[in-house]
Amino acid sequence: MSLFLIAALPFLGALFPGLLIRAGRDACAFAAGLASLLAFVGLMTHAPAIFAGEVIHARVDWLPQLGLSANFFLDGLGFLFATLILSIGLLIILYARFYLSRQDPMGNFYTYLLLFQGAMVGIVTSDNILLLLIFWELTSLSSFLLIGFWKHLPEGRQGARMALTVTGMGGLAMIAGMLILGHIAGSYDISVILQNKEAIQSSDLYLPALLLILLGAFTKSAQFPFHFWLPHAMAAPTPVSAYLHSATMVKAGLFLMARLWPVLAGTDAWFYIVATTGLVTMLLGAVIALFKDDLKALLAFSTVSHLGLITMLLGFGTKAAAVGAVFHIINHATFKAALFMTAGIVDHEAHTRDIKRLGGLRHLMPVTFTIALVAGLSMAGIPPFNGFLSKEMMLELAAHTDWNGSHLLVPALATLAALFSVAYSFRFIAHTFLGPKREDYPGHPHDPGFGLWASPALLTVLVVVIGLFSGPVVGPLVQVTADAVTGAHPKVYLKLWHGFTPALYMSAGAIVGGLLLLMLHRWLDRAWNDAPRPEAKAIFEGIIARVTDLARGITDGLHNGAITRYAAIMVVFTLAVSIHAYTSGTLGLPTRKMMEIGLLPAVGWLLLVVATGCILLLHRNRFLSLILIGIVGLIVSLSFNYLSAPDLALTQISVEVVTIILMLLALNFMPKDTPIETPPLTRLRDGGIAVAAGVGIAALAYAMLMRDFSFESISAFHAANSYKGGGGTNMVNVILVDFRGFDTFGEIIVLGIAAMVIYALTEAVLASKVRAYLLNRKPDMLMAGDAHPGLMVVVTRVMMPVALMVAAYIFFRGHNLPGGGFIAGLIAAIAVVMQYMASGFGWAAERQRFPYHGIIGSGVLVAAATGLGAWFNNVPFLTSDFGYVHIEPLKEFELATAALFDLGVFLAVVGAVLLALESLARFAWQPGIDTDHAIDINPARDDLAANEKNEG
Amino acid sequence: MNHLLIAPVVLPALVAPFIIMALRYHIDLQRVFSVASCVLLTVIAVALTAQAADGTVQVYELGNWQAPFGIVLVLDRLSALMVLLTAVLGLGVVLYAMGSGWDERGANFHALFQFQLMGIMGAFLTGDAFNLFVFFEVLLIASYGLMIHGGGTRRFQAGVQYVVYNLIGSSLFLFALGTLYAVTGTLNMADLAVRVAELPASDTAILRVGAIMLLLVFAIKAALLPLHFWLPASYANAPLPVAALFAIMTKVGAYAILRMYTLVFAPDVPAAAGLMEAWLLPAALMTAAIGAFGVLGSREIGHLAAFGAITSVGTLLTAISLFTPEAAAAAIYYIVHSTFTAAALFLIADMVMERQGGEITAKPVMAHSGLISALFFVAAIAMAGMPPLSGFLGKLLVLDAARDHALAPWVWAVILISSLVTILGLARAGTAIFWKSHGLDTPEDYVAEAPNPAPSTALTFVTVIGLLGLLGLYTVAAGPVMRYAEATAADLFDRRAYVETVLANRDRPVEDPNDAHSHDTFHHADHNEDTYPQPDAQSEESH
Amino acid sequence: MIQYAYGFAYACFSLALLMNLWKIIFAKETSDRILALDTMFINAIALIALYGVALGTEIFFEAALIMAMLGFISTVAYARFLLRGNIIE
Amino acid sequence: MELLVASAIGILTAAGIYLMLRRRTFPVILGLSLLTYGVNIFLFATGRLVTGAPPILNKYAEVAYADPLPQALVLTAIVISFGMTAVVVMIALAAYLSAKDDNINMTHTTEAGEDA
Amino acid sequence: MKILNRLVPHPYLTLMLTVTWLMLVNRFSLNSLVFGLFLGLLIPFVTQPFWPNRPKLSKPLNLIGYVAVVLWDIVVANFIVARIVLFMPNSRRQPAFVTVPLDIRTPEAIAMLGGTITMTPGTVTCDISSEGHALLVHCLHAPDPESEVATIKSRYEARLKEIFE
Amino acid sequence: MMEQILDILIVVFAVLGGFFGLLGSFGLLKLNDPVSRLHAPTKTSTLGVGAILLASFFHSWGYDHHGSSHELLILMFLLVTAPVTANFIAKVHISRHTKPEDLPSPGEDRLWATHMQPEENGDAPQQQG
Ligand code: NA
Ligand code: NA
Repeated sequence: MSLFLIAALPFLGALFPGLLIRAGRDACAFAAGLASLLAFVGLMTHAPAIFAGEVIHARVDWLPQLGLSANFFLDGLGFLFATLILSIGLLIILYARFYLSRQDPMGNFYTYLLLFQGAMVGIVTSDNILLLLIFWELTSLSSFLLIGFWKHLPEGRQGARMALTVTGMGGLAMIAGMLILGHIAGSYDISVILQNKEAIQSSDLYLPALLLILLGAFTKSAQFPFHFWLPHAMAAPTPVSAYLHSATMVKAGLFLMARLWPVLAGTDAWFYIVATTGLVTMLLGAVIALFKDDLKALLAFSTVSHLGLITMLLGFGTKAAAVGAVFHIINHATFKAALFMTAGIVDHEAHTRDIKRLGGLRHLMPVTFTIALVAGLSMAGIPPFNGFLSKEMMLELAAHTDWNGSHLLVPALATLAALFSVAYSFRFIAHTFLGPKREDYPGHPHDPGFGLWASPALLTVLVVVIGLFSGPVVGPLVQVTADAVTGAHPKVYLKLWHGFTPALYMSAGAIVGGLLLLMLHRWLDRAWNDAPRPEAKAIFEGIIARVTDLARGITDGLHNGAITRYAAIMVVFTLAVSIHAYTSGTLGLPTRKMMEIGLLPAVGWLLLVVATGCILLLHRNRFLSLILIGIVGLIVSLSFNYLSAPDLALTQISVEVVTIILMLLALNFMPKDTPIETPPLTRLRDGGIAVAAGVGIAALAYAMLMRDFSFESISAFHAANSYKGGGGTNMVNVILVDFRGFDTFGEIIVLGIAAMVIYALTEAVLASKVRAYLLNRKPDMLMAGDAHPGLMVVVTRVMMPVALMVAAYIFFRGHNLPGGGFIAGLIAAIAVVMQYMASGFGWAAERQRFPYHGIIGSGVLVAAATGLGAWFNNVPFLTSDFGYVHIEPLKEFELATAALFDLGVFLAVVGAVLLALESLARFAWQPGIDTDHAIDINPARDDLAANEKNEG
Repeated sequence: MNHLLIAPVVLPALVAPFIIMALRYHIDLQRVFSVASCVLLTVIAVALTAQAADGTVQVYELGNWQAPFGIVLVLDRLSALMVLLTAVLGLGVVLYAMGSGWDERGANFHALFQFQLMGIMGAFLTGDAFNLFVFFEVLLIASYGLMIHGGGTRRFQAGVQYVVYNLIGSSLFLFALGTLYAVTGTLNMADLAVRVAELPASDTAILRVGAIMLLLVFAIKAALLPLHFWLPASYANAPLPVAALFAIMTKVGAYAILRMYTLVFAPDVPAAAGLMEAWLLPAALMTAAIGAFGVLGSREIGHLAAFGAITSVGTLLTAISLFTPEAAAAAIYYIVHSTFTAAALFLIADMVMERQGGEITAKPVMAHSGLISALFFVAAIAMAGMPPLSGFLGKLLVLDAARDHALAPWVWAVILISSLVTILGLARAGTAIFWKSHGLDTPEDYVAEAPNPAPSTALTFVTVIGLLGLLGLYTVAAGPVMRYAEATAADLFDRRAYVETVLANRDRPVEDPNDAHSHDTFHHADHNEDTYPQPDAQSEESH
Repeated sequence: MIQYAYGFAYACFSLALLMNLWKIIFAKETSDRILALDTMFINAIALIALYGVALGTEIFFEAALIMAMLGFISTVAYARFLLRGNIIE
Repeated sequence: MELLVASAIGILTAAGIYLMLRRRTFPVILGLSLLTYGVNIFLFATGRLVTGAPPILNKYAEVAYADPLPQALVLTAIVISFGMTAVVVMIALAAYLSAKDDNINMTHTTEAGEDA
Repeated sequence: MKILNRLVPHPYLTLMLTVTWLMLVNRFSLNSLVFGLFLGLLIPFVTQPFWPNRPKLSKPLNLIGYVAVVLWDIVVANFIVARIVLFMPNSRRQPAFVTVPLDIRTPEAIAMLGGTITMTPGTVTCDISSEGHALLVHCLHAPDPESEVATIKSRYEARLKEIFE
Repeated sequence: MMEQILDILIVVFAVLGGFFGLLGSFGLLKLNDPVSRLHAPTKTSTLGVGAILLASFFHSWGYDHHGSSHELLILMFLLVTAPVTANFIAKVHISRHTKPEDLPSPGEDRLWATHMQPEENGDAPQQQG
């Protein structure tokens, strides 16, 4: 079976349980089991080749640009791990089917489990370290889901997050390490990397790469000081613990160290980091395990200890040690999985895992007891079980290991660890099963059905068989695995009896000491509990809480909702980088002569400056500042006229008026004064920022004004072709409707959108509770009588058609003279607004026949359609055309598509301005206002009414 | 002349006014037209991408005026990709908005939506700097409308801030464009490239100020620290489907930086040398870090998604600010990923928000909790850059591209640690919202329902699943996509093809459309001396 | 001679503008401010007309025309605001 | 003259920025208006300063014209900023009416619970 | 005839608008006239709803005479005001509000009278009474308010009454 | 001869215009009560700008050899709108600074329009609360 398929099968299988859950729990488990089984069978088809020393490859490119390929390979090491993962996985699937209760969402469980299984298979078969990273992180993610499976339990959520955080952190470090490693080796393919030991170990980057990769491996394999997450992961359902935390996930780190052993091991750095970490972890785990009362916690620390053991062996860097490591990986997987399942059974039956509440179960659960006994003795390293064999190897190797000149340190500590190991193993057996039967179990313990104990029983059989017949049973497997790990062919001796070696004495001492410790346990336990010691979980949570608080502090502190500060930061930042940009360039001398200052500009400047200054001083009086803004607008408009920009002057002043009307409409509902809120220092700071920015812009403007263009401006082309190609003499207008008509198209759309937004806002506000407020609102100022004075009404009636005439004039002349659709539109709109102001909203709105939305829409559509019309000539969008028409007796006149485009502009502007103003005016609209009469005081009407009354 | 080039701009520009003109009171028809427009846009975008994929640069001369004198649209690999991205995202968001009923909670949603798309499309396609400003404004003003869609006090307040901040940005844009024009005398990007490259040393000071101000404008859009402050409150208070659409807006800024600072102000151009090397990369890294901290520190799911968007922008800008072809390719790959991811996260946040409100805390179990949590999990993976989704690949690409940079250790450290912090934050939020709820004492059958019953819940799920599915596809197809990205990056750093194609016609003579009169500049004078179009001329009847 | 006359007129209207500004700033009554702004518009029209004459062009005619119309509208708007608060009702 | 224009731009910009840093929406909008004037004059000035030479083609005289392009750009900019101002005024009003408060700064209101 | 009325709601307005157009165009030509007439017809048609009641002019030709009188008075008014502003100390000036009772009734006529008062010597129309039967007029310097009222009534109101009613 | 007359007219109107323009604004400063201040700008400034426009009119007649109707148009605009402006500003003053008893009696009517209360001028009654 293809390696792709083997790696993919669990993932494919993960799809089914979730979908099949409606079909029942058995179908669910069956689907999961089938996927695992198929993958296992597929794996086994490669067994002959593996045992023959072959390596199987499967390659496909994924992201070759990065060197990431979906390359898989299977050698002894991969085969061993894949076998463990898939076979124990099968057992777990079976076990879980009976372990989980009806309330547990089993479909999800199997989905997560298979995702995890797939990720693990992926790790052990990857031939590309980037691909391996992907699977690596996937195990973190899927284990997060598995650990947090019981989401209602706080321990589950915390444990899951802790595991994810720690292993995720390691994974991220490993990303960096792997990228460095691949960079040194010139490839991310493991088979290539493994060929480059010299290059890697001589590189300057070897140590950082090693540290980063080991960080990943250690966190995953729960090595000191990252061991603390593993016990908290025990909040997971027991099948998860049995799978992830004995046989698979925690072994991923070991796998990685083994995988890269040929290129990373053998240096002093490797030895001191890996072996020492392993040694410390082994001892520490064993010690803590002895004092854990929770069965699963005990097993978890035991696992930590055994992982340390294997790590230490890998760290020794010798081939013999590698053999020992491989062997112990197998042994630990068998007995520890069995023990976890046993603990699960006890929990399941007795409804507690607390050793202090257990004991005497031997009588009630003989089968479980048998399994636990065998597996437990193996864990303790008691012959003839498999744990003994590999522990002997470890002790033997430790006995010959020299640590920085000290011959005794490693053997002594290893023996001590073994001693504790014996003690906690015996405690597990004795305090749970031995002793008198108790009356106060929370549940009614008895042996479970076959389904639940089958899996551990099978593993226990393996424990025994491997122990007794290690050579023939696992010898070849250990051999090919060791070959793969070491990249050589080390001698593999697997025997129960080695003779009277130092290891045997150490072992015996450990057993005796262990028994002694167990006897002293009650006394030691009290001492342990009284002794102050750092609580890893508290430290971790403290750090996380600290980081979270920091994050929250930074986030809230920076994003405090004060846009005034955001804006100040923006201005200061802009100023800073602009000064940097300016000072790092060069500025030539002025190339233009300064123009003389006439009376008019001087007066204009003075007006502008004084008005602006007054706005600053008096801005708290909002109405007054609007009047002052009116002055500024007027002066700016006059300046445009003076500086040869009549079109701009027209636009500026018309926009100005509409803006003022708009602001006045809004101000009606707002406070009329601005309070003083900022302290003087803040105002000083703001003033400083503003002055700095103003000086900067003024300097820039001055520098620019005093120098000519560096190249001829493209506007020379516009001047040359405005009449010939654009048919108009007003270059500005021709640019607007022709050369850069697309800008104008966008511009009218902006205006149309603005009106739509305002309309939508009005609707939203008037649909909210604000409406009631508006209806009941008392005017906050004196209301003079006669809202619609007759003089104004009459004048605006006369003015409106005239203003529209002017608009038409401006519109048609725009192409050749100042004007155009935009200004015409504003004037037309103002002509209508005049009616609103003079005769009242209700009166005017009632007489307005065209919906403003429609006017906007038609404007944009007319402009767009004019643009599209060009397509019929097979020329681009907005290509203009013009021609001259002669109709007797009239003189020839021009027809231009640009005028049609300008008509679109005109309509859009009229619609937009009116829609915006009308929307705003609706806020003030009170029901019941008379819409029949424009003029409030009209004696003619009163006379008429009086006459009618008299007649009637 | 390939009119397809302008279709992404014109199509929504026709649909939107049609909707407000004719369909204002017919939400069903609005939806039909809006979706049809988005589908059509997607088809057009696919066709355009296919056309651009071989590396040809196409130019569309609006008004038949050649560059640099008129405005041109330019289709190359990069703009095609961005157009496609926008179209697909737009389709997804409009479907979600319909499914969730958001489009009915205020006036003019679909018209604004189409205009928004038009603005974004135009910004990606235009080859003219001032036209870019215009399209920025189009997309901004449409976004103002969408942001406050549905109303509400907080939304209005955030809306004011959003608008004000961006108005300052627009002012800066004009200062920048003015400065550039004052020095170079041109607005066309390709022409700018030519002129800036030939700029005499005596003019560099002014030009550089313009160039840097322009960069800041784009940085505001892209939400680069310390110009990102507008984003969190705006996105979090906007209707979240709108925020999902806004996911593309930060990319407009990123795109503009990528375009202008490889084409015109590339670091190898003397006039632009040393402009931003000193601070852009650190700022980008800070952005990623602040975003990650924000994810961890968020109290509210909208903020969480918003800060997620910021951190991915940080990563993206980190890649861009390395200014190498490899890094640009990584950035291009990452753009698509981060857009879809941020959008999906916002949509999922909306699902949560609609059902149980925005705070990141345990609430009674909501409807569809399982499915939503699964979607959140996938989106979170993508956002944090965890395998197996494209975020991981994107991050690897960025890290890989940064390897030879002097600040490489910083880049690596910040990106990786930000990832970790993001993971922490997302895990924290996810467990609180989806898991902890199960720990609450609630009646067995209690299910918190959405306050606004949606017209079609299924459609919302289909949309989100579709977006995440696209992410999956994007991950699997990373190889071909990266080939495209690398080719795009190569185009960016070898700007000759772009410049030459755009300016190919600059010396084309101008024809008088009215041949009969073309022998004289002012033909009226031939007929009648005093009807010459001076102040007293007769052409006012040109209608 | 004509130029001197125009120059005189320029100076007068410029001075008038400054007086208007003075009034706007130092007036006690808001109605005076509005009146001064209205006068400013009128003076501005005169200046535009003078400028057009000085340059011998009628290009500024539209500006003067529109200023006449718009000055009126904005004055009414300001005054209406003071009268009723609401300028469209 | 250049000095006058440049300083006017600077003054308008400075005043605009100062007002934009105030805490109420209304002065901020006023500030934006002033800033817009500054921006528009700046953009206009990029064509350099010319008096008495409007960019209207003149058949009868060989005359120089003011640069029409910045004028067209400013026209577009004026129109756009008008639309923007209208929108911001309206949103500010809506915010004020909804919140009865025209402070432009937002303060945090939600304090979500901690996760266990 | 009805159709014509509908199409040309305000013939005087059309005339005025056409003239306005010609003044805007600033040069008479057939094209301008035709186009001006076209707009002069179009605009009243479009804006018809805003001016529902056609003001009736009994003697439109008298309007010309009236305008001439007013224009002359405006010129005179300014010299009077100039004298007061320049040479009369504020302490000696006797400003006063006066009430001008109205005989005219139509809003157009009242508006015209009000406008005339404002533009002519030393008087400004300030307000109208609550039923529209009197105007409040302010005099810049009115030692004899009654004579001011009499002048207004005889010189302007009488003529307007003839024209409009 | 004709040209000289035109020149004289131009000079006279330009000087008159300047004079009245200045006078209008000066009156605004000098006159000491608010309603009197209305007189100066509405009339005098309007005449001032009118004179300038006439100067311009004669200028184009004299130098461009055709009359210009533009100036007349602007003048008409000013003449029509000035009374409305004055009316409004006067109303502002009346409403803010006078009571009915400060003004002469409105004759047969009860009040001056500006002093009318909301109920009296056709507005909807103001709802309380
Ligand atoms: Na044209
Ligand atoms: Na124009």
